[in-house]
Amino acid sequence: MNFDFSEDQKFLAGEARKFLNAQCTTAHVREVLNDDDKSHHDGVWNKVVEMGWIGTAIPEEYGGLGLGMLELCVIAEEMGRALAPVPFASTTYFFAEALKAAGSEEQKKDVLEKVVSGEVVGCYAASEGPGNPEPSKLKTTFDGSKLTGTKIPVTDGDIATHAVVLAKEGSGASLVLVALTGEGVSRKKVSTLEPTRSHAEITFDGAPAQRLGKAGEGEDYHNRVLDHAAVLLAFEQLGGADRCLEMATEFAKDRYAFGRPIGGNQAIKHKLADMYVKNQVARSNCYYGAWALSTDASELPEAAASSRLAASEAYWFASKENIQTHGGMGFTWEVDCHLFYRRAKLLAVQAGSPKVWKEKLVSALERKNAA
Amino acid sequence: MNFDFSEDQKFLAGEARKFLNAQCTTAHVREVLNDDDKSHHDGVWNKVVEMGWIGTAIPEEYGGLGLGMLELCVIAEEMGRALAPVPFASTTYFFAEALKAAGSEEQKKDVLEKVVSGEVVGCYAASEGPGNPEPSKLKTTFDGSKLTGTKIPVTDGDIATHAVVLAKEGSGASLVLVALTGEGVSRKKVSTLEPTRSHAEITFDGAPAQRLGKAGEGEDYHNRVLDHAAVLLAFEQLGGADRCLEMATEFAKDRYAFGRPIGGNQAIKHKLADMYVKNQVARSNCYYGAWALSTDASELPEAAASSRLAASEAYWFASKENIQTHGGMGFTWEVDCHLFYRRAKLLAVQAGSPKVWKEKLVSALERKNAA
Amino acid sequence: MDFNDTKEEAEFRVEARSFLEKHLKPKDANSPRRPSGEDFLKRAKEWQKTKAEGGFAQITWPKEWGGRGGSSMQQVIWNQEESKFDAPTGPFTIGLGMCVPTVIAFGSDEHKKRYVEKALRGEEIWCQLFSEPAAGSDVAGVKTRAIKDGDEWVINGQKVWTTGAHFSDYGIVLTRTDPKAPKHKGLTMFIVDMHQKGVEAKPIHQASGGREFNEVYFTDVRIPDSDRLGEVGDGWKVALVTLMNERLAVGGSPGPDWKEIMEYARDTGSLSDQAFREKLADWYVAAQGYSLTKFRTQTALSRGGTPGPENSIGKIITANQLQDICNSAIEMQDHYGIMNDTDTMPANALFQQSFMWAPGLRIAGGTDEILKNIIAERVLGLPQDVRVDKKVPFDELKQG
Amino acid sequence: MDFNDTKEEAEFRVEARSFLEKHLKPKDANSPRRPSGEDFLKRAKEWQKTKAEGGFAQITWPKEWGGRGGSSMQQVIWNQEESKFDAPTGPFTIGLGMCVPTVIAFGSDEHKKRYVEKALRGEEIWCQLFSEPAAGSDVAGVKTRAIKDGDEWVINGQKVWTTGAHFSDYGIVLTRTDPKAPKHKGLTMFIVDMHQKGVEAKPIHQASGGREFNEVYFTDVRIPDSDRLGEVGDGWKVALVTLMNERLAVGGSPGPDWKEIMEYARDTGSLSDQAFREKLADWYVAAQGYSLTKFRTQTALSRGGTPGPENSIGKIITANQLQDICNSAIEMQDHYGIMNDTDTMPANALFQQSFMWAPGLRIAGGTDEILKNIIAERVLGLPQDVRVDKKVPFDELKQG
Repeated sequence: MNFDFSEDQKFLAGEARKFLNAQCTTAHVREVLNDDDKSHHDGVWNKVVEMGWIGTAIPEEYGGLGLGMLELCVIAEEMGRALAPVPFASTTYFFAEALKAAGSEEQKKDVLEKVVSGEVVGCYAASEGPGNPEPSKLKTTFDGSKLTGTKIPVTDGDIATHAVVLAKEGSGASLVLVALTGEGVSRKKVSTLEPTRSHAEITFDGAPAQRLGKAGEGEDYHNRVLDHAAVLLAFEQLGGADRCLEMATEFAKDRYAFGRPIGGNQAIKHKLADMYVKNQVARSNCYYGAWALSTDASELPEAAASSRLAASEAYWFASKENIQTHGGMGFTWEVDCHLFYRRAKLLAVQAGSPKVWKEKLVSALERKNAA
Repeated sequence: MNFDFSEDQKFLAGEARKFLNAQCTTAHVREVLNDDDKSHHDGVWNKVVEMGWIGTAIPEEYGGLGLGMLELCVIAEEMGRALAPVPFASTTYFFAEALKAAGSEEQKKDVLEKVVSGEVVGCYAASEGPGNPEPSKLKTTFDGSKLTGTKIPVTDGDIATHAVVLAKEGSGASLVLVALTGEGVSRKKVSTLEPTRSHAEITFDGAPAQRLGKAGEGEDYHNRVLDHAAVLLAFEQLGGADRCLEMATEFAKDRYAFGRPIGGNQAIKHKLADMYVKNQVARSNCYYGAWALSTDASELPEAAASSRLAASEAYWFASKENIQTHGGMGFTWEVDCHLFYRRAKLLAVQAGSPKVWKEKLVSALERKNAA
Repeated sequence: MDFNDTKEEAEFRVEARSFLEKHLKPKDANSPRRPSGEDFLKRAKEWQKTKAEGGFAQITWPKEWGGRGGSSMQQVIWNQEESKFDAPTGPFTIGLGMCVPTVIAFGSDEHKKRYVEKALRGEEIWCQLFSEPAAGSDVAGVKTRAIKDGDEWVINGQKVWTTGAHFSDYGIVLTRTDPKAPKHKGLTMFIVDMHQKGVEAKPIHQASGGREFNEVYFTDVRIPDSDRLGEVGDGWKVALVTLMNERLAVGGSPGPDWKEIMEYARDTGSLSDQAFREKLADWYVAAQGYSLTKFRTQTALSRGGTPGPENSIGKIITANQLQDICNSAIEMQDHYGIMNDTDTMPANALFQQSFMWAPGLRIAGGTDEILKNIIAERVLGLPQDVRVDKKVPFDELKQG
Repeated sequence: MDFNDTKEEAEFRVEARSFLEKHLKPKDANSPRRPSGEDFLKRAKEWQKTKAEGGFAQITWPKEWGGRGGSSMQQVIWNQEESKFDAPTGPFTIGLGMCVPTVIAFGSDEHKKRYVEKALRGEEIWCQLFSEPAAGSDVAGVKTRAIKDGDEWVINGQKVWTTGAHFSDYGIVLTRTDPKAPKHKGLTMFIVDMHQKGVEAKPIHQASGGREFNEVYFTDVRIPDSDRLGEVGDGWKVALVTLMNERLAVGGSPGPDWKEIMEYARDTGSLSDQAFREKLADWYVAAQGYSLTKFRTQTALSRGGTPGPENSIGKIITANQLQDICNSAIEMQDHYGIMNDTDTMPANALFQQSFMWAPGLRIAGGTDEILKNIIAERVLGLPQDVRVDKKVPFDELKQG
């Protein structure tokens, strides 16, 4: 038994942090924030592609580094911490994992190498409006070769070259691969609370597309993709939550009121202690999720759910109380607090809201207890 | 508009407090607590009867003082504050209110005068086991003249002379009046978390009984009784919660640690501020409930629910954090904190748990919004 | 205990309502929550003048200053009725609620004659200049310096979070006149003409994206000694009167409440979810607790009481509840909830907009933490925090 | 990152399990949660002896003291396996977990020879005598006085909340030897024979009704100077070592957890309630967070780390969750939930019993508030509370 990352994995995390500290500061994030025309930071993205990180958990035979999910987890934590304004999650946790889970050998060979090289930028399109996109209620349809319907919002939908789409096929659902640059596809950028990550409405009007995996098994693939993405997003959330705790702690030590640092007040001390407790709960659950993911353990459904829930809760609390700790300054555009508050909310709903994951978790516990 | 008790009502509250401070101390409460054979404090009870408080809201024609519900509310607050170990709530808020709501003129004449004089001690029997006693699922039956079934737990069921029982009659439910001292009734004291208020299991085996009001309308009467009792219990809860806040505040000022009063620590200050906020929320909701009760306003269902919910939450928080504020001493038998913790829990479940009242509240809001 | 109007109250309510119906449109779902801009300001001034002429501006103020000489319960009734209409009142809240009452309490007869009625008639707008970059929760930590020069004072420094500074005509400004005195002792309050040379207001870009607040820079601004409010060195005493009035003003939130999320949930099919229903009950109970507490306070005021620190509970409840409601509404919409386009989103993206405002509400007018300290110390009588800054000369205090 | 045993770990687990199966019965729903009494104590001593003889007592301790000289991961595996059996371990938790390690760290060779192996073999039980009526959260505020008299010390005073004092053979006692020194400076630690004249243990009647803890009175108790642990005046340094070990020991709760309330809800039909399901998810996530954090700590220990203040998170989570779970279970049963008869109530009234225990758990071994201070100061490095008692002679400190 050994419940920590290895020295190699920690070294990778350290290198990633150093790289991002230099190449992806909040000044880079603000370049995207302050420019409505920018959907992501292509300078940062090109460097991330160069580092080969997209291929961390993609087998060498498809051009990846073939390291594994644990390595991708430590990179995800750093990307979250840095608020990286790039389509890394969409391409890596969702699109590539969907291909790995459901794609044929040919499809994987065709696409994954281009993903690693940056030629293909992927996104994952499930949502069609308010509420959890339940496969049984989808309106987007796939007839075996063509895709029709509207997906909204799709994270990175405006900059991706390809999408994996959850669509209705016959009486079931299927996962479908579609090029976004070809015919039958129109897309429109949509405005969100988190402008450093772009979102689009994508309309398919008989767009040529190919199925991933078996027809009608889309729900199973979708759930598998979500379980994978949940753990990886949880690491991004954890990275963000920890950065909020650091920011709040630093500020509380430096900011004076009533003749002493505000961090000497128990109101602040205990708030930050609560933050620490939540972040530790998230970290431990995330590690368990990482282990389940890396070993494809039967515990993955509950481990993914609990890491996602713990990390969503930790990031929400840390991001809002980081603003509160900063006081008036925390509510200004110039101070970085709100960047984390925005990102925290996006990551909490992007792969299904906490409500959905609580139900997934309890259902998994029921199945386990009945077994 | 005028959202406070009148000077007369405040005077009554002051007199009640003075009386109870002298006649019903926690030493009296402990006499019942420490003696398994004692179901209530009959010395205190006799004096409460002498004061005529049972008749506060009973019309003069039935021997009461004919004051009104607002006056009964202020007395309830003081009874709750004093943790009075007597069957006042059972007799006054439940039994007498049930008779007032559903009894015939003859029944009221027969019984209420004896209630006021103390000859009749009443209780209200609805629960039949775990969960909310829904009228449609009752197992106790009434055939028009005889009552059969088991009620558990019945607060004050072992000391009451009479009970109002919610029973199944035909396909509906009815409220039924039954003497507990006659044939066909057996009762057994049951152990609870709150030994200063007694509880019994009562088994009816064809006990002679009479219906209150119309057959099959028991559910309506029952809900009306609960709405009335909810507001009155909420005042008892409010009194208890306020006493906890006072105890905790006094202790925090007097107890020294690290060279100064523990109440100088923000951890304690903000805990007690939270308690104050909850108690104020409860008080304001209770006043609204009192107004709705006293005027029989159409808002009574939601006002009763929100006063009960606010007061249950306030008392729960105040009673548990009062122990916490007292530290180790608060966990000893000799310090009074646990008396309030026990009472808080009883009062929170006695007329239906918060879960049940939340649903009642939201249903009432839906009806109102649809109207 | 009576929620119904007395006969006189009912008559006044009818009078108020018919006046309102004559001049304004009822509020509806499309009424803006946080209106601003030139046109709005113009409308607000006109409405204030109309109110004053109708005898409905500052109902409790004496007639000699343009008030009605009415009761505080009439003011409550007016507020209730006015809130049902699309009334442009925002720009006057701080001036009439906090600044002008301070002028009335500490100003000379000349001040009162010069300023009070004009403010009440909407001809002049006031702002409150207390907060500074290093004096937020610690309001008395102001560094803006006032130095006596003959019959004038020369002001230099920076204020922050000043609501409406860019459209205000006058302000009350808290300054440090004696840096050698302990923090609370060396302060003095002045009336300042916001149009004069050396006063510059710059909007603050908020985390929510908006620019409703300002930084205000003072550069060699000269103020005659006659525009001092209270004695030299008594500025903190004067400020406390302003802040006491603030407590009555803050608390409410323009954001969506239990009712709006209930409607939203009904429309989107979430109202049948038991977990949501229980949350809704909690929100309702706390929101009712706050509204009803305001009624209790009004009853106390109508019986001659003063607004006490217990009013601090309002903002603790509403600001946190607003944040919680918005967060829940967003999560209820799942991924879709992150979108914030007002034209296409349900409820005009009200929940998303307010989500970005809520963190500010928890800070403005006293943070949660400061308000809890106020309750603990001033209501419950618990010991003050250990204060290292009480007796030290201000300029020797550690500033971090 | 691997939750599976290595080959060596798996072999050790098999060995441990077969030893346990040979000597104990598996735990079941009827196993008592907080066993006590003479018979239990006898069983506990026997089991401790059996463990020692089998080489499973204090696995990480060197063989010379009766330990196994094993790894901390073996200890974890042993604990996991032992917890599945109805093992009577309670009476030794404090002695072997906190007191004897302190003797090992500060005692003489004679002490170690005399006490360590006997404790490990279950022949002698130890208790920890720190808390006093006026020294709870403020542990260093002890007043129990030790005065030197030749080669002996004379102890007078009162301790409180001493677990197991009435069946303990020895204790470590924190005393004040110099009241003129500041609070933390005038303390000294001793080993005390609990059977000697002048030591009297009286059970405390708890709010829960039970009597598991004790007050201990010292009246002219004489202790030879050779039974001092650490230098005169260094008692606080010694106590900190004991308390650091406490942090690893506290955290778990014998009360019902998410799994038990889930089973209870399933049996009573509440598991379909969405509001309950969401609460259950929250409990599960936090409880997992705590258990998994313990694994992370164990991994750190196995790599040579020391138990740090971050372990304080355990009790904050578990004690509050216990109270919340019990409260929810009671309310789920409605009026019926107030009943607490163990023979007739569902789950043997476990939720009701633990409801009365939970407030104590939030206080024992450090209140929520003290633990949060520890995290804030020692993990996050935030400033200490302003301390008025740091430099003042103890006997001049205000005591209230």
